Amino acid sequence: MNNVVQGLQLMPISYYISFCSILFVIGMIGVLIKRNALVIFMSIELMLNSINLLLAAFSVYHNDPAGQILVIFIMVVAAAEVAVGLSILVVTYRKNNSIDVNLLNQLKG
Amino acid sequence: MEKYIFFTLSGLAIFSAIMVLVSKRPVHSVLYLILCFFTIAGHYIMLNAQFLAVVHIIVYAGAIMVLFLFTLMLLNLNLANELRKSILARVTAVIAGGLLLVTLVAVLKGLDASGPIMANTQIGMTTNIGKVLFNEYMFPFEAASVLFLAAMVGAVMMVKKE
Amino acid sequence: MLTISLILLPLLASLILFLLKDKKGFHILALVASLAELVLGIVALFGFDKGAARNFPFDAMWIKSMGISFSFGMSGLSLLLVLLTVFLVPMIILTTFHRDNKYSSAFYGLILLMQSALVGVFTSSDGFLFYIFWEMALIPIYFICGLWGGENKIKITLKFFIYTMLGSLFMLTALIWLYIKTPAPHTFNIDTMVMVKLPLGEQFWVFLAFFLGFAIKIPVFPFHSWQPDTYTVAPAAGSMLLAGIMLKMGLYGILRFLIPSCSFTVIQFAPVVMIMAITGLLYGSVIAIKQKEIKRLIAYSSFAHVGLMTAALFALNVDALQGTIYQMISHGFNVVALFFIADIIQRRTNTLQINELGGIAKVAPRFAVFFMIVMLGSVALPLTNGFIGEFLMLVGMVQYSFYVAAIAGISIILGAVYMFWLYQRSMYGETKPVTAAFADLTSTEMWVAVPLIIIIIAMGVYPKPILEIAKPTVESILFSLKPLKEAIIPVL
Amino acid sequence: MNTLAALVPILPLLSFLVIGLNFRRLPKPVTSILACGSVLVSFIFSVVLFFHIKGGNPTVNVTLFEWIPAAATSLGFSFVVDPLSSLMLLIVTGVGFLIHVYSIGYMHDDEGFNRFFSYMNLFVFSMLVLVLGSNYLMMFIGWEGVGLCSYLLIGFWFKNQAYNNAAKKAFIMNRIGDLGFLLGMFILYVQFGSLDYQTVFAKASLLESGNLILTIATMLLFVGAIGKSAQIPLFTWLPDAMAGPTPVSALIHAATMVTAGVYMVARSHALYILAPATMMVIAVIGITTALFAATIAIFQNDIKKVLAYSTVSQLGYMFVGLGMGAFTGAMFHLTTHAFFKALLFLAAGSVIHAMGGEQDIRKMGGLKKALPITWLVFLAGTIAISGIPPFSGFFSKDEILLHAYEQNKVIWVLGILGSLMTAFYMFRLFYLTFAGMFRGTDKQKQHLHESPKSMTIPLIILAVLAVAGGLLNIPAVFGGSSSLNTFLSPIFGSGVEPVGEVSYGTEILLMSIAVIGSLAMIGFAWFRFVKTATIPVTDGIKRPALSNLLYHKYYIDEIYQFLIEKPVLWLSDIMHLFDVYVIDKTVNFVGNATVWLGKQSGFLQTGNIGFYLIAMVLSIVAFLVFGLMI
Repeated sequence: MNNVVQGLQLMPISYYISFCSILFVIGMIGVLIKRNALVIFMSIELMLNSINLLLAAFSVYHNDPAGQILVIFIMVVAAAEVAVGLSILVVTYRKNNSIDVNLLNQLKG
Repeated sequence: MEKYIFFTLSGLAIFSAIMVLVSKRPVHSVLYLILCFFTIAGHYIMLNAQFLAVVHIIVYAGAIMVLFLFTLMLLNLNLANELRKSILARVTAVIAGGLLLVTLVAVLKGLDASGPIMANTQIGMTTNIGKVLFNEYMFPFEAASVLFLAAMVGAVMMVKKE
Repeated sequence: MLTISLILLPLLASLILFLLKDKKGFHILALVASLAELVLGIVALFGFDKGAARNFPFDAMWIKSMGISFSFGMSGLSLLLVLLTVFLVPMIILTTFHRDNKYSSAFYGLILLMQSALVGVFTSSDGFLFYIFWEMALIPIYFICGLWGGENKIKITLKFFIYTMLGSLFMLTALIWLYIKTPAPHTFNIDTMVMVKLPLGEQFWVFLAFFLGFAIKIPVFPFHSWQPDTYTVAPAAGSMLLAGIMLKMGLYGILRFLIPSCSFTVIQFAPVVMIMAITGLLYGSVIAIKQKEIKRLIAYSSFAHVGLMTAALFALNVDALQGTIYQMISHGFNVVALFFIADIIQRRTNTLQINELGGIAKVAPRFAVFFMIVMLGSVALPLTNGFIGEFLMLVGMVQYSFYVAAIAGISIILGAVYMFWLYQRSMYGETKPVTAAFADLTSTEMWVAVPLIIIIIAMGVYPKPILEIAKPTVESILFSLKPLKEAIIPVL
Repeated sequence: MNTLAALVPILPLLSFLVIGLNFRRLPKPVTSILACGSVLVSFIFSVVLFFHIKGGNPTVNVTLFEWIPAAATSLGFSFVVDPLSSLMLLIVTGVGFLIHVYSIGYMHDDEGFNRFFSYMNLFVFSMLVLVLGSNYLMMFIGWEGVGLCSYLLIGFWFKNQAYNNAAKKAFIMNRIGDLGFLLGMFILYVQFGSLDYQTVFAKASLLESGNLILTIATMLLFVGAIGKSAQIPLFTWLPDAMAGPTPVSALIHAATMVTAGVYMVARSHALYILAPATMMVIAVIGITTALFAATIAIFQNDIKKVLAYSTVSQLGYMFVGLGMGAFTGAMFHLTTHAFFKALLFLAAGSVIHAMGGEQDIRKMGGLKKALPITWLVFLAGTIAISGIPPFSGFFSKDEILLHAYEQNKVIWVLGILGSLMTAFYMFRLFYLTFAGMFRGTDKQKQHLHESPKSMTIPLIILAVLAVAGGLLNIPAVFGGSSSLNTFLSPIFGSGVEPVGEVSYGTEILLMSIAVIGSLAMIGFAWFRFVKTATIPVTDGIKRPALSNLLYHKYYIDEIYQFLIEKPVLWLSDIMHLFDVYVIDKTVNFVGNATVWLGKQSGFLQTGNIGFYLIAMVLSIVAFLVFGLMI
């Protein structure tokens, strides 16, 4: 599997940029639109992934492994975040029997 | 030839991302998201970042999505009554998204997009990643493990019923 | 070395008093401590030689990197103000010695703490230290007024606190600006800070910041709204401290910082400040005429006197400054005496409304004589301390410009109007039921009244020694102005 | 000789302190001996000083100590005794002593006896300081000290609020005058760098006549004199000052204090000569006050008020003399006036004493039999004041009129008119009180008794002085040596004495006009009040317009009330409201504004998560766009 892409030509970086931006924006719109906490989480995951992809692309592009290392760490953080996020979701569900985000408005100015 | 692969993968990813938002039932959106993750893994492979691709599939598609499904099924959230935000909220969200997209692209366009280099860069390979990970980034790696521990304890504590 | 002990003694005493927690006899301890301080003050007076610019110097490096030194030293002016503080505080403490005295040991602790802060302000020769003592003086008076004050004391004391704090912040900015402008190894030493030659633009802003800080403290016309309320709400001892010594800090600040550092802008803006001060003077006197309540009337009259002092300060000639310094001291004694009288009236008739009083002279002749002499002092009748200050100030202002002095002179008439009106309504006329049982001065009160009378008359008859001490400081302050002054000051 | 000069003012001060400090315990006889004794000793010293000066010795200068070290010079606490001040010394201590003796009897049954004498001694001390002071600052000390004592003594019976108001009014009006005096003093200080008479006069003489600064300074000093000597416009306090006990009115408001203004102008004659404009102003104000007060006096019904207005008018005459440059004439009139006016006041006092406090002349009449001595001395005083020869009033007033005649005919005519009116209202007063039928109540009738010895002796001495006062300065026309002139000449030096120019003939003619006029007026008064025994109308009944106006003193008090007091009080209210509502409110507004601002920004925290997210996204977009912009 080591050089399956032996002869492949790398796409110019601007493609990756636009693609990842689109993905990121879709994720963000998902967060803004959805009222269902679960889907919001998923959109956040999507946003994170688009960032990871772009990072990987830049890392390959600048021939510097740091990018990919960072992706790994982002994945770590994402995993931890999902774990805690879902448990919060479970608790809110238990409290007001729904995971509608609009109900969580007690912290008012 | 690579162009076609890239575009199909991108198209598929965007389609599935949109479907995640549009789909009525949460289960569908989870499945579409998993599909999207696979396309992203494809991209990794294109970039010859093989270690990342594998880890990506295991961590995201495997672990996180399973967690989502698990929560979904456990709390029986798979109910159809789609909670709708007001039209105004959604329109502003889309406009905001669009604006952000435009600005992101405009900002990043300024980069010196030098020409493509040969695909077979080796940095993505597992051995290389491993070497770097355990040399310069030893401390963050250990910190990450502590982070995981904290997250696990947190998750358990939060959900435990007295 | 003496200055340090002058500051530490009351500090120590106040700490002891705080810890005493109302055990028996704390009054006596407070009195003894303030008397000891008085003795120290007198020692300083005799040890003082007019020649040296800085007497009893004490220097110790404090924060080396910032160039802040823990240094003290007394000029003629600061000696006089320290003496004023040292003389007044024992009297203020004595005024609280009466049967129904509800003050706790913390009250006396606060007074002594304030005394040490005030002495600190007058003697510190380091800008940073000056600011610390300046703020330190504010805290005890806040608690004194806040805890033992009259009705809605919290609101008024808070307003006073924030207002003065705002002022001192401006002052701090100016201090820091000067600090930065001092030559390379920046130092907070006042004499070097003041020597800095600021370009005109900067000098204006530094002037504005300093003036705002001091104007709020003194107070000068537009910034006086805190003063009448605070003086009325504060307990007797509180208003004595406030009016007697605290407002001198503002005037001292002007003399010590404002005039030497931004001398050109001071000369340039002297007319503006004079107009403000004189409006305040007339404004305060006119309002005082119709006041219904004694303490508020005294507050406005003190505001008017202070207006005249600030105006004279900006006349920038030897007579005016000598007069202001002298008036600072005599006003200190007069205002403390007036508040003491108001306190006596309040304690005996528990009302301060003037129209409820009447015919006290018949029942308490000794009190009437004491009130008469104090009133004459504050109305500046010749052979009382008020006259010397007023005369010298007006002479100085005439040298600056005749018309300003003429307008300021009107205050003498207005002063006589409201003071005699107050005296007549409270002392003469029919004895009302309220004032029928007005007991004459008790022995403890005599211990305060007699020294005050002696001081008022003595300062009126023989002012030479005090003026001699003040002269070198005045000369040194005006020395730096001499070249600038020829070009600008309009005469007559 | 110096210690003597220093002792003269110190003695009354000492006796003031002794009496003042333990006025509760001192028995009455001790206080009276102490008080009168101190004034008597001062009088003796003054006489000694007088002969010392008369003997041709130079002035006596005493500097007690250096008072205020001002920048230009150091102002000393020093006395000077020269002919002018020694004359005043004699008057103050002499007449003062007599009045002190008189008031022992008068105040005998008043419980504030000790307090009264302590104030009187303080007054004598301040007056002596005023007269003896060798610089304007010393004069100012006396000036204000005298004002304070007049406040204390007018408001002596402080139970009655009306008396207190009168006292306060007197003090404040004096204070207005003092402000003028102070400002004049400042100009002299700034201009000549010192306040000592010698240095100031020496430097002033270098300046040319009519010099602006000098005119302003002299004008301001004259404002001080107006305040103190109750000239227009600051004269309304004197009639109200009659609220004090009668010896007070005699001492302060007839003999000594009110003459301070005249003394001041006489003392600084060197300045006034160089300011002809001020001299004219003094003359004009003097003559108007003289006439103005005389007209009011005609219709007054209170015995002391009539005398008060006559004092104001006689002071007017003195100022006319000063205005005309007849400094010796003015001082001479001052001296004679002190004698007969003190006499008249004390006599009125004994009448009031006899009538049990009644002061309204409409309720008196026919007291000749009951009070023979008072009648006699009152008659002597009235004749003296009306200017009938050989009494003292004639000589002094005539000298002033003579100078007036030479300088300005109009003023002379007005002067004659004034002296006619003086004769009329004085004799009107005399006839109403002593002639005709007794109009008082029966109780008063029994109570009528001649005053005790201690009161009548001073009256007799004063009467003798009033009669013989003229000998002091008999003009050349009667072969007199005008001794006062020669005595005061070292002070007034060349002075302005153009006597020679008017021939003896015209001088005699002028005098005769004045005398005949006065006699005619006396006859008219006799006819009106004795022959037809008309009694002035009681208050209730409507009076003809003119006399009503005059009776109510041209409504001057009401006008002042309206013009000055009301606006000041109104202004005070406005200022107070302004202070409370504008300045206080702005400061509170600043405080509240910050609180309000805090509240407003609260609406951002809606609690709706979606809103937060959008806000975040928009702000990121804004940042990026902003980044692009730069």
